[in-house]
Amino acid sequence: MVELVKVSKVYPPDIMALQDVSLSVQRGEMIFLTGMSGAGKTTLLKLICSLETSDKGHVEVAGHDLNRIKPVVLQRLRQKIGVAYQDFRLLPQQSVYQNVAMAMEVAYLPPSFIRKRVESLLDQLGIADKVDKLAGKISRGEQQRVAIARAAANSPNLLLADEPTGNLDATITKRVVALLESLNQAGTTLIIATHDQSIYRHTNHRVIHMEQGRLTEPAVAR
Amino acid sequence: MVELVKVSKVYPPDIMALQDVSLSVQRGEMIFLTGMSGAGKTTLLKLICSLETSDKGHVEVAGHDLNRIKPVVLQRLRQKIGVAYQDFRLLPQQSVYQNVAMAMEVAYLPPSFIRKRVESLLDQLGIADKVDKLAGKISRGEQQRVAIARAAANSPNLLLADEPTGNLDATITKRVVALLESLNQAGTTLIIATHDQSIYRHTNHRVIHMEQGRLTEPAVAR
Amino acid sequence: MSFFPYILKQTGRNLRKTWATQVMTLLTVSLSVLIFSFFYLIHTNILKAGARLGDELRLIVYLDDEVVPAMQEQLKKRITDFTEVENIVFISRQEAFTRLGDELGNDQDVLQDMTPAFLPPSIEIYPKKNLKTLTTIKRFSDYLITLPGAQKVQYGQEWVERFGYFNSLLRIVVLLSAGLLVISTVFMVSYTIRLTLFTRHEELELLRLLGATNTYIQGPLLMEGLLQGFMGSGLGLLFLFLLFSWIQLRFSGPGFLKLFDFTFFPPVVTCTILMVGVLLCSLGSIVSIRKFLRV
Amino acid sequence: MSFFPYILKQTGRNLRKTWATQVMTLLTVSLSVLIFSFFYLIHTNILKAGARLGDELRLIVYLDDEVVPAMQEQLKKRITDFTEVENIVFISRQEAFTRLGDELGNDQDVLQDMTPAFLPPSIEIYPKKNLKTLTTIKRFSDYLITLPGAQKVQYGQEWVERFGYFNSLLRIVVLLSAGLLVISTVFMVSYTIRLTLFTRHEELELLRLLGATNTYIQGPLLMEGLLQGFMGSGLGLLFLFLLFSWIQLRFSGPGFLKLFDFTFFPPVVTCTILMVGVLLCSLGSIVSIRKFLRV
Ligand SMILES: Nc1ncnc2c1ncn2[C@@H]1O[C@H](COP(=O)(O)OP(=O)(O)OP(=O)(O)O)[C@@H](O)[C@H]1O
Ligand SMILES: Nc1ncnc2c1ncn2[C@@H]1O[C@H](COP(=O)(O)OP(=O)(O)OP(=O)(O)O)[C@@H](O)[C@H]1O
Ligand SMILES: [Mg+2]
Ligand SMILES: [Mg+2]
Repeated sequence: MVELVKVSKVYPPDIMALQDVSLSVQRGEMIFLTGMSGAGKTTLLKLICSLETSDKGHVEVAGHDLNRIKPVVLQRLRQKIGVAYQDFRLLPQQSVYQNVAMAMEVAYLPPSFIRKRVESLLDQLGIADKVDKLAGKISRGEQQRVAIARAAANSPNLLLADEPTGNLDATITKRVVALLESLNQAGTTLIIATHDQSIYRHTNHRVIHMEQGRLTEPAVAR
Repeated sequence: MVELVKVSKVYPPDIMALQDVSLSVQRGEMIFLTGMSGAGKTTLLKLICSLETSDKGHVEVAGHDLNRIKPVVLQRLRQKIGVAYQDFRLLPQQSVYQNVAMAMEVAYLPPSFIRKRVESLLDQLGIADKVDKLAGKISRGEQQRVAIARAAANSPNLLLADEPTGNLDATITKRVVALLESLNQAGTTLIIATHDQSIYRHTNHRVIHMEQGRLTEPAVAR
Repeated sequence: MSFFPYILKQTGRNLRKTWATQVMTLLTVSLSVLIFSFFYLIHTNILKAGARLGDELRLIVYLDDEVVPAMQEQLKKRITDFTEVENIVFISRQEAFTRLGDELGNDQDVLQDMTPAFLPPSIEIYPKKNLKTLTTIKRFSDYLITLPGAQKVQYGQEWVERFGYFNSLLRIVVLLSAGLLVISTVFMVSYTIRLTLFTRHEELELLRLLGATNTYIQGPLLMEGLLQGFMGSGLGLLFLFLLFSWIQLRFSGPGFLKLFDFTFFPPVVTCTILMVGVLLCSLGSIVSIRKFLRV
Repeated sequence: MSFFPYILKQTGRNLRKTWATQVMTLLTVSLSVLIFSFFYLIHTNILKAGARLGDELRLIVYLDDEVVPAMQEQLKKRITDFTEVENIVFISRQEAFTRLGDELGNDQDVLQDMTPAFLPPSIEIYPKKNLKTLTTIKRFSDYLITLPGAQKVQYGQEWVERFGYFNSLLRIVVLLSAGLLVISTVFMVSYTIRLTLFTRHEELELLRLLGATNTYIQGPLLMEGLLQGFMGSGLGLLFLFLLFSWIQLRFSGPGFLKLFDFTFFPPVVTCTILMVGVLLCSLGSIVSIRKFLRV
């Protein structure tokens, strides 16, 4: 699903965010990305969803070389990559419903289907009662769950979650992990960047550690 | 330092964020505020720094009744309350230095003093190399540390930290806790809202638990 | 679900969400259209008035002697050699005398002892409408004085000159202000649209990240631009019409109407202004949108 | 550290940070000032020109008979009974005859056989400058015809009327457009400032939360408003002056200058416009700032 070969990323003028990163994620895998703050986790995820472009190396997602992808193809591809951004990127002036529904509306899904899907997701994450609130007027942890719901909404083939439980307590963290696991069961490939040891300590999924822009553990299959 | 007596807060139209909360925090105390996402932790902190006003009850900070405080007095008071907001509230277009320095500039402190203080704080938090970067162009965890640095900058009498380690790994979390402890040693009263059990599990400070807008553990002194 | 209802739904939602900015933009557009079309209206009316005034312009060539009919043809030819004219009238001594009598009215008796002989015969020349500028009239007059027997050429120099200068000054004013206003209109509209987009920067960015197609993103914005242009121009023109009606009502003294047959734009021009407004706004949208579409 | 250096530092920093918006605001302000002052300049110059043209206005009363010096005083009194006038000149038959001869120039010989008797004597009246409107002149003329021995009153009715209508139409145009433009200036300036503040909403909010005093927050913004107003107005006036110089250079034919002594504002007016610009911008800032100061 995701192939990175000797990828480097420099933020001008001189910040080496990634150095010779090679990583291969199989379809249907679920991997955890860990590492100190500033190690380059977010940058790696940004490259995969082509929010940033690499300076060196080869990035391939679902068979597409992201350095040479056509805009129209990229748009299609993005519809099938769900991303829960570390800073959420919600629209504070729009309702929770609208925020989640957006991800499906851009794919022209039928409204009735969207309604059902949004409600089911919010219910699983325990914020069904906030469906009509403005996204800017709910607690931070609730916003984080909205971001996760949006990422999962369009049944993506690949889901990138950047620190998905940073503002969540233990109980809700479990619900989020359960949701992600169930998506994985249904075939979604997952890459989760996290500091929260509780969600990856006892996992049997692959855990990758980053340090100063490099992968320190060899990327072994589970 | 902080006195809450039967405080209630309703967000229109019908969200009971706080119900009859009574809490007394002594000068020099350090307390942890825990609870599920949406329990009302942030709302409680917002009342204390008068970002929101209570609908019922009495809120007193450093001897001032916040429902009847004069603007000029409130401005003075706020200069001595440091707040690390859950959503950081950094200015992304300004440098890290500028973001931290702001808290001291509003108190008209001399520039040379400000420079030293900012550098020492950023150093303690491990982001000294980011001092001239724009706050919007650093990693999320680095931003969080900038927010903490700004809250601590003006040597506040009262420091409110809302989920200060949500985007930080274990190592840096320890540095942050160390900083907060040292501030507490120097006499700052601290209220820390957090989900991170690792920072309050083994503490001998007071831990307060919230549930659906109520305090569930009686607020006992340590 | 098909594409079109989405666009409409999205547009409606946007308009509702950002109605304050929308109203602002609308007002800006209509104000700009109002100002521009106001000047344009004045300009067209002045052109018309100028044409009317010019109708009454005539040059009089005073002659030494009566022109015999045979000569008339030759003089006519020499005059039309220089330029086409509307009409040429020969006035004999007798005719001039009668006319003076008519002009004096009750004072006619002062002419009692006179013979027509003391008044010189003349040729009155009514120039074509294209002969309007002062310099051409002057040159024409210089030419006429060279006609055989011409004593003097007269055409109300002072007043014609004055009116001509006045007219051309006014035209400069109108043109300059129209220029200024077109610049400011385009500037303001694109500025406003850019600012509107700027406030919705996050939304557009997010749509891009969610994989929205260009049409999905551009469609509603373009619709908005179209609507803004249409309603803004419409409102502007409506205001102008109200202003126009008010002026007409307020200043339609008989003398005024005589000089100025103050009329509104014909429907074609109205439609053109409307279309240009729509086009400008759409163009402004498109140009500004393009900046956000680097995928 | 003291208060003032902070304000200056902060202002400088803001200007550098948001220079794109600043330039936009500056251009808007200067464009508005330019447009307004342009019309104002035209307006003042037209008023002046009107005054000049009026200088040459005279009413001629044709009389039955020569006025004996004794009568002159009485007639003068009756005329000035109606209104103050600039000057009154009595023209006898002989004078009228001489004048006609002068006017005919080379054609003087046509008068050879004539006696001055056929020309009526007349009184020429040069009205005061305040007697400018058509209606007052008409009423004056109606009064003059009732003078003993008055045959006819003449004042170039047709042209005076035309010029009068033209003049008043022009004045309406200028006034209306000035009105429109003042509205749009105020609207645009306040709109721009509000948008500028809107984009800096977060910063202002944060300063409030950090306990910044009102002066700390308002100071730099006010300074900005002042600077914007000053530089914007200055630029606008500079542009106007360049435009003015261009017009003067381009259209300063002798006839033009004769009619229109096209002059720039005196320094006092320039300063006033500058001050008003500064004031408007500062006011706009203050009003908009107030919204963010609910602590
Ligand atoms: N937009 C940017 N411009 C310049 N430098 C950046 C930008 N974003 C991140 N960086 C820098 O790149 C490095 C890696 O950042 P990244 O966001 O990938 O870290 P991270 O592992 O996600 O950290 P965190 O856990 O704090 O989110 C950091 O040093 C950061 O300061
Ligand atoms: N501005 C607001 N307007 C309306 N409701 C709000 C607003 N802010 C918070 N709420 C609601 O008030 C309740 C308490 O919110 P609060 O932010 O205090 O929770 P919290 O304990 O900080 O949660 P978290 O751990 O997720 O940050 C929640 O139900 C939330 O949806
Ligand atoms: Mg990150
Ligand atoms: Mg909170």
